[in-house]
Amino acid sequence: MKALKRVEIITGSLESSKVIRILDQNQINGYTLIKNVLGRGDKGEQDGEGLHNAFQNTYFLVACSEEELNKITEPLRKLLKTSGGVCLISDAQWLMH
Amino acid sequence: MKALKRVEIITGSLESSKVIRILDQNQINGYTLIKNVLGRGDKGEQDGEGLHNAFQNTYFLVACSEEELNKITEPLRKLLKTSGGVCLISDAQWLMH
Amino acid sequence: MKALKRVEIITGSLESSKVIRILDQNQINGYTLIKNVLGRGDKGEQDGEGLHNAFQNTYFLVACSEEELNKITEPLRKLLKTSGGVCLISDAQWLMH
Amino acid sequence: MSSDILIQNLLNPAVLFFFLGLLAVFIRSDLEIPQPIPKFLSLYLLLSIGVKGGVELSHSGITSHVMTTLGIAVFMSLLVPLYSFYILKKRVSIYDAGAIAATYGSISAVTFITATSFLKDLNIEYGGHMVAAMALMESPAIIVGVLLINIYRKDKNDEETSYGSIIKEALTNGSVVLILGSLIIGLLGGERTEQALEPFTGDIFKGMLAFFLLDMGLLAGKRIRSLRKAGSFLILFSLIIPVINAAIGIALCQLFHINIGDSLLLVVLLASASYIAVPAAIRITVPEANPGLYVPMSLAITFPFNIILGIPVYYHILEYLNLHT
Amino acid sequence: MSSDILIQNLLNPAVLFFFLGLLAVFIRSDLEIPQPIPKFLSLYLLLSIGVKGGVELSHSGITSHVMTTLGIAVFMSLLVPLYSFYILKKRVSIYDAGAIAATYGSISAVTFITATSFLKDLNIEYGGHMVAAMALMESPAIIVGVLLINIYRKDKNDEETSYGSIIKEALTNGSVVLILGSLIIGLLGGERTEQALEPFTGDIFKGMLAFFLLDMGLLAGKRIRSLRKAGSFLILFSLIIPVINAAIGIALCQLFHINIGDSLLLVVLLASASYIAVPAAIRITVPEANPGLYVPMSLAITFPFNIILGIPVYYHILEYLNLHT
Amino acid sequence: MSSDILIQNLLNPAVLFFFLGLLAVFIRSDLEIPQPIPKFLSLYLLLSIGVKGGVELSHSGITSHVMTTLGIAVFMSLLVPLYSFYILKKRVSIYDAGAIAATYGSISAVTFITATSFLKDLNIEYGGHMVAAMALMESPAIIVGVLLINIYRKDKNDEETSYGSIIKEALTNGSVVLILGSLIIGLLGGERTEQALEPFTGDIFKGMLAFFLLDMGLLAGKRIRSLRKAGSFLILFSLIIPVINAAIGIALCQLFHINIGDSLLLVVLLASASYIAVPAAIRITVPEANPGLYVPMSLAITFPFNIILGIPVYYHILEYLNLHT
Ligand SMILES: Nc1ncnc2c1ncn2[C@@H]1O[C@H](COP(=O)(O)O)[C@@H](O)[C@H]1O
Ligand SMILES: Nc1ncnc2c1ncn2[C@@H]1O[C@H](COP(=O)(O)O)[C@@H](O)[C@H]1O
Ligand SMILES: Nc1ncnc2c1ncn2[C@@H]1O[C@H](COP(=O)(O)O)[C@@H](O)[C@H]1O
Ligand code: NA
Ligand code: NA
Ligand code: NA
Repeated sequence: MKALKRVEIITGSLESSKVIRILDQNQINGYTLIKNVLGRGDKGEQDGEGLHNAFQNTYFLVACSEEELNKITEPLRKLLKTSGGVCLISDAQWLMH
Repeated sequence: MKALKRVEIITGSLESSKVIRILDQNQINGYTLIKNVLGRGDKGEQDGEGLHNAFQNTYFLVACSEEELNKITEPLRKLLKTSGGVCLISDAQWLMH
Repeated sequence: MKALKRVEIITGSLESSKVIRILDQNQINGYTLIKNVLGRGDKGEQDGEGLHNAFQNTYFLVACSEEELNKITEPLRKLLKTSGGVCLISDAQWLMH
Repeated sequence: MSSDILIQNLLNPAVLFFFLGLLAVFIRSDLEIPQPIPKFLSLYLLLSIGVKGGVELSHSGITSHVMTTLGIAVFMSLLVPLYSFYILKKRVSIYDAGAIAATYGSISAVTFITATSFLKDLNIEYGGHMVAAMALMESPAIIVGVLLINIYRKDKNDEETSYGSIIKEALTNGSVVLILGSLIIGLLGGERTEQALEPFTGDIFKGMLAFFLLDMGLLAGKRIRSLRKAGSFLILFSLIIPVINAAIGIALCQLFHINIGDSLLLVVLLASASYIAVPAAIRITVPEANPGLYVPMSLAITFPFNIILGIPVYYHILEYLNLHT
Repeated sequence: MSSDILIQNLLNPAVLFFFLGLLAVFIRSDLEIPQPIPKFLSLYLLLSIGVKGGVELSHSGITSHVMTTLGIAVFMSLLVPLYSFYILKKRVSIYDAGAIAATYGSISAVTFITATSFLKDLNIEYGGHMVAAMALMESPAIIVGVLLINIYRKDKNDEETSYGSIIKEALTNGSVVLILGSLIIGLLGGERTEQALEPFTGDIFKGMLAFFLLDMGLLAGKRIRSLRKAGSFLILFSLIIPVINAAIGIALCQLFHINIGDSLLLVVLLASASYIAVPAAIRITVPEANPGLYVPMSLAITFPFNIILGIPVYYHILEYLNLHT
Repeated sequence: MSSDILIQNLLNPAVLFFFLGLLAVFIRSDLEIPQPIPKFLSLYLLLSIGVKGGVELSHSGITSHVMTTLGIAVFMSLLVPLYSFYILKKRVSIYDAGAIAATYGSISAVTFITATSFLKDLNIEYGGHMVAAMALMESPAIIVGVLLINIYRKDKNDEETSYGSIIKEALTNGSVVLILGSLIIGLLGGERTEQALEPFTGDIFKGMLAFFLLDMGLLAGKRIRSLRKAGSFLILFSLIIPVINAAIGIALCQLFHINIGDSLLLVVLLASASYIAVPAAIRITVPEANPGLYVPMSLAITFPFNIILGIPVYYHILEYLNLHT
């Protein structure tokens, strides 16, 4: 087992490529994402209705080391500030294989 | 960063509006939800088969303060008791923006 | 509330039945799963494109006791080693009902 | 002649695609029709059958024959769950008895639609009001089932089951709304609507039905596995109760001189069991009932039984009676 | 005659299915058409209307009449957001004013398609280039809206809004690409393409449209609830601005002697408001604007207004003017 | 004449929609056909082609000509991966060599279907057994590929690869089951099935194919980006091996006097490469192979090459040979 950070990012579907770009730029190779995620926040309801994914979120799960996390917090903060969304950070163990 | 509670609720799709009602009644504005979630529990398998979403779950993720959590635990407990489902609570940091 | 382990497993969709088999063999009855999950890891990108679910992941969330976890770590490790995927373990409280 | 019709029904592409679905599950193929495609196909079938029924009804008008048929339909959808419940109560829990009773009192739209397609192959007409009969039979049994459970349960709930909400639920059920809505649209538009929509609701209908039955076969195949838990009493019940319901239906149709097309459809509605509306409603209102029983019973036994054997056999009996009476 | 056409339009199955969708929401039915089925239906409609337009255009060729019509279309899609913005600016924030202006300057493909189906019922021809007009009118208003916001906003952004990226976004918008692409495919293939694709893009078209409008009704019904927040000024705006735009459109069509089929479609494009392309673009470029305003305005008021009342009324006026001038 | 056929093929709406998809990716449009719509379209195409083949076969019967053709098909699907493997082994890893060999030994159903549509445009008949040939060619190459890898790999696995499970997997593959199942349904039902399903499986077929090829264009466009990693050897391989396979196919067809319709389809099957069944099977059985190589090779090079150039060129050569021998 290895201790690491479990980073969850929820942001509008249209911004999801920007999250990936931040990960790429910081050489974070591993991540998981779920599309068609709904929710509600400061910017109102994302109810998935309509014919465009503008009203849907994407959920990201990134398991990374604390150093990696430190590299992405600032760019993520900036992104979330302009485009909305949230980022939660918690601790986890990685089952080595 | 701000410490808060990360609440996960998994319940039948047909009960999802009840979860939202509990959040609303307690002025918890932010939440995320994922539809078409499958699983197995005491009430058997939710395999998503068939033509009705009665056999699917909805997954909720709510990041809230400890006080907010305290307000919803009782109503949630009551809901889960009658309709089934689970609720997990863990700690997380909120990336302020 | 009851303290327990929150196990997350992300693996290729085609391997998801193997994860369920491991849970079954260890009498772990409760789990949640999300299909059509995308991501990137050592085995490259799972972008969900194409006409087969070979390029998609499945996400599992299993809340179980520490003893239950101990029973499945070895088989999970073996599975992830051959088929790829990740397993994250964290702590959580179970809202009793 | 009976065996002719039986074989012809077996060679119906829709029935064959159902078998293909079953087969795919048995050989553990990874063939699947991912959601929401089956849902799309089923919405299409309901919409199409509704519009066709409405257009038909705009030709025939609402006669006393129509009212009689609708009356029998609703009456039977109240009666069937009643006697089913008392048969079941001796062997299974009150909750399961009520849930299964509701399942068999309600109807299967796909069985009905397969029967309309069977009639079309034989060039036999049926009245548009039969579609209304189907919609009207969807919900009453749910209310009867829940009512019976509440009468017999020991631990009367603190919070009384709200019948208002069950009735509301039953009436605003998506498929009921779609069928009745499409029926009224067909009724209002008449010939003009028929012409406009025929290529969509008519021409490609059989193909869409065949495609959908492929999915039904896959679904039924998966549910067969969970039948082990049901036990032989419930398996027998799922085979015999449709026959009993059909027999009563045939008798009533003879009594009221209903024509053969409408008779077959009414009998099929009685013999069929719900696996969409009822499970959805019961899962909320009676969470104590085990969906591992009532879903596979209707989907993996009664449904295949009706579309493979039931429809041609009921038809043959009706034809025989019509010739000899 | 006007009321005749109005009633005939109301009995159009597509319009009736729209009402059914609305009704289902009001009685709180659980009827739903799950994603991505609506998306599939809308791609189908765009592809079909594109191919038809292209085939039509391959017959008529690109005449000066075509160029005039396209010119009016683009001109109006720049003008409408301009005056809309100045009307709105007095009552709502700069951001909402720009977003709503863009919404009404752009177009609704479904309204356009419903109008083509209305014309077909009356056996009135329209030019294939009208499909191109629709595609050309989708994006300019977005650029005008964002431009106006940037001129009037106080807190000039650090990072200047990149117009390049907005224009690129507008031109590579999925529905614009699909409509124009299908149009060119129809144009290149001509008669041969028509024959090959007609059963798909033509015969089942009305049925697919009716099915899609059922979903639009469900969607509009859900959005009506959020109209409370909009306030009476914006609700009135959503009813009056289409009429104003239509009136200007009618005048221009008379001035340039455009035939009645093309006129109706142009007027409908002007009167209609976007609820797909614009919300998507504005949500990224102007996150400050409230989608709780511009989406329900176009979807829950202007869209139903146009398909129920607007189309037959605009048509009646055009017909009256054609007879009396 | 060759260039005539080439141009006619390029103006085929299905091919043009493929280009539209490619174009949309290149201009970075957000056009997308969301899952599971492409999956629905592909199931529809397989079902339709299967039923048509079966009906056709019910007319022609299973002659010695049929058996010869099926024999060549299966023989070649064992031979192609063999020589492909030895060509590839010199340049890429054993795993990638085996995976790519399996890819090219197997077939692409969409390429086959596009070729049947090409033949239909020329009013040239083909035998229903060619659909069976397609189904039979889907899996053998996978088994050969895995076998070759296991012979040459150094680190012999602890747990021997279970050939039983690979063969089972290959035979119960969803698309094989659907094609063969539909074929048998068509064969059993004959004329009657054709009539019932024709509007669905026949009339709208070309439109559904065009729609599906739009998605294939989007998919191929996205995969082209990852071709950089493949290197020029593999890119050349993806262009040359289809031509070699086609040449062998043409020779065999001449040798066995197979008619031009069946010949073209057989040649196209040989020249085409799998991007559904093989990647799915290989991803589990040979996780060491890089899907970033074998998927884009077949999808982004060989597939477009065949539908744009291959089909008309193979046809022209066959026609030329038929005239001059
Ligand atoms: N407190 C919260 N807990 C969980 N998810 C949240 C929370 N707040 C916002 N979200 C998610 O983040 C998305 C964007 O948030 P916002 O930018 O605040 O509108 C919402 O649509 C939700 O899906
Ligand atoms: N131990 C568990 N871990 C994760 N998810 C669970 C667990 N138990 C139940 N669930 C989820 O909660 C749903 C309802 O649970 P139940 O009411 O116990 O049937 C199941 O279908 C699962 O999706
Ligand atoms: N560091 C990570 N954080 C989150 N998810 C990951 C990570 N690494 C891999 N994954 C997920 O696990 C899947 C399989 O990983 P792999 O076997 O490494 O390719 C990927 O497609 C991702 O969805
Ligand atoms: Na019944
Ligand atoms: Na407009
Ligand atoms: Na091949």
